[in-house]
Amino acid sequence: MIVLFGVFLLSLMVITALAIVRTHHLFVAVILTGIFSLLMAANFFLLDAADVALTEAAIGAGISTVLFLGALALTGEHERANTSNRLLALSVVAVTTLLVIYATFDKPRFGDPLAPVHQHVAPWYLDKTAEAIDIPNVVTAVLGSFRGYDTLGEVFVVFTAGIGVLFLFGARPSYSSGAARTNTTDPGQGLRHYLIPRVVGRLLIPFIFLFGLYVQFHGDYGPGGGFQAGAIIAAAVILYALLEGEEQALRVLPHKLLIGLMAGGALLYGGVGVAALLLGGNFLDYSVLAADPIVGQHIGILLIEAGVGITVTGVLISVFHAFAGRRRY
Amino acid sequence: MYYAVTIATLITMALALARALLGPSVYDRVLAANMFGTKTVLLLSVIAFLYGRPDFLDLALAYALINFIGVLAVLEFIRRRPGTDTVDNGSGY
Amino acid sequence: MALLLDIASWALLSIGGAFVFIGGVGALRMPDLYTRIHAASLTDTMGAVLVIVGIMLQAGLSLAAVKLAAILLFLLLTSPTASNALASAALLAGLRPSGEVVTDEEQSK
Amino acid sequence: MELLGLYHYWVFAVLLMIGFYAVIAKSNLIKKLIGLSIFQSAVFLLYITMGKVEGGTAPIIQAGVENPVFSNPLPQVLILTAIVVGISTTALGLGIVVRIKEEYGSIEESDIQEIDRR
Repeated sequence: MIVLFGVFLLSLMVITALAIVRTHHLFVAVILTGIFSLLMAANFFLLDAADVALTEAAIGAGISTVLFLGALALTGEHERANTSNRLLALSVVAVTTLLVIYATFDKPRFGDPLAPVHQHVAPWYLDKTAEAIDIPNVVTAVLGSFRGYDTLGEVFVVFTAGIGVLFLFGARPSYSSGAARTNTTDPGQGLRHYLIPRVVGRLLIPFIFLFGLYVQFHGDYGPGGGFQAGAIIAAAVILYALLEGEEQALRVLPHKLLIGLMAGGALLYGGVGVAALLLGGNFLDYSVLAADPIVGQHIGILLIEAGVGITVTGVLISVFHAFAGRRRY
Repeated sequence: MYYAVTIATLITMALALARALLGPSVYDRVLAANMFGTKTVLLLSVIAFLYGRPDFLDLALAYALINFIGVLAVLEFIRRRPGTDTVDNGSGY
Repeated sequence: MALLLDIASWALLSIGGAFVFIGGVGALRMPDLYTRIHAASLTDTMGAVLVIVGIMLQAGLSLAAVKLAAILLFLLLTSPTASNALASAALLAGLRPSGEVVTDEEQSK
Repeated sequence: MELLGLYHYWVFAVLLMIGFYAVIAKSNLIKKLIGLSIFQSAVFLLYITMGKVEGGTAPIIQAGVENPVFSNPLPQVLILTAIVVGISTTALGLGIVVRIKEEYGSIEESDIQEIDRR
């Protein structure tokens, strides 16, 4: 029965994706992308990937819509109908689709426990987590400890992307010069004139922060961790910026601090690795951080998850300010 | 009975999606997206119990808290943009 | 007692499911934006309350019930706010209800 | 049921190609990025689908459950990080598009090529 629910949701996803590609109104496409992301998260949940679903929820519900809208505000929202080589593209796509579908017939059936994927390292991770790391969430254990290098790389990619956006736009928003601003439609003002959303939003922000911290520190026991928490906390700050205006948000969390967060989180992650090295272990081998190897693992995972959360928060907020603070040329 | 609620929610999601595709105004689409969000919250909470893993309610909680931001961002975007063509006349659809 | 709780929660769940479905149909079939908002908020408030309270009765006194209560609280805060903000934005942007509304003054003329 | 066993992969194929179509056929750069993110989501779906085990549950160990069956945690770890990396790189792409708009005055690929040829 649950498989059928999944099938239904997947069919809705295909319809949504077709609509996204067909519409020429980019604003509509962005709203539909939000729906697509909701469907994706529900599907991940049905496929037993609670952590992934939480990540998709944290990113897709707010931040990705906000970023796309920020870009649309700066570029324009209508796509020109362009049919120059549509037929060629359609035929390429049709042939490739058939090839990929043909290839799927060799794949193991959905949910097959004997599929090759489940034979190699995964059983080892599932067995050893309780013994070597002793936290209930195997995903966090693999993410933080078994595949710590991998995650370090991903954190640096996020950091680099954030730095890249700042390089493209300049670190300072263009409205911070303090030019004459009297009209209410000025970008820096936010939704100050909508009273009800403002009151409710302000009520909600502390709870979002609290929930973000819960996700950060509960990641060892349930779905959660630094990536999700970073996105949720960034969403809280973005909500604040939407309600009170970007300038007020920048006053609370200035640019220098955000850049410090971006670099600091990545450095904290790398620093834990170096500390393990100095204490006589391998790079990112947390067992040497305390007398008891399991306690060492716990400390290591706590620190690197904090590093991940800090970097992701810093990058997402900086990117938001970079888009929101730019004037349309 | 969880199954019945899940099916009702799924059908409602399909109806909301239809509204999002039909438009006709931007606001209809935003309304549909918001409705889709609350339906997802219900779906996730019901399925968490259907699976017998109530600790996964965190997901539904995340959506309940964060979904709001998308709607506000859209309103802010509409307020800021230069033209006032609020009715997109279902262009493309 | 357990049976009574079960019956109550099943009743709440099925009525909630019905509300959700009816609201969905309304959001699709109603003639203009404002009536659609009306139908959609039915699913967002009444449907959500009934379904979540129904699940809460199944969860009993546990952490899950507390989380469900939090979900319910946040849904009840955010979704009417979103509907209100949406309607006011649409009205300010000049989208008028489609029905012919005759005010009292016009009628008396 | 035999047919349903591959349905997830077919949806993956179709979504992948919908995204691919947007990238190759659409001239608008933002539309291309949206297509790219659909493409990306399709790949996420493939990984997570492969990780699912029939009758399994999410790989979070519960106290007091005997012989639990868990889905594969490894694809989940890879995709979890990939989602956050995906939004960061999409943001970078959007940044480049905004700069292109500022320099060229257009985000349609055909216009940009026209200007470059001059």
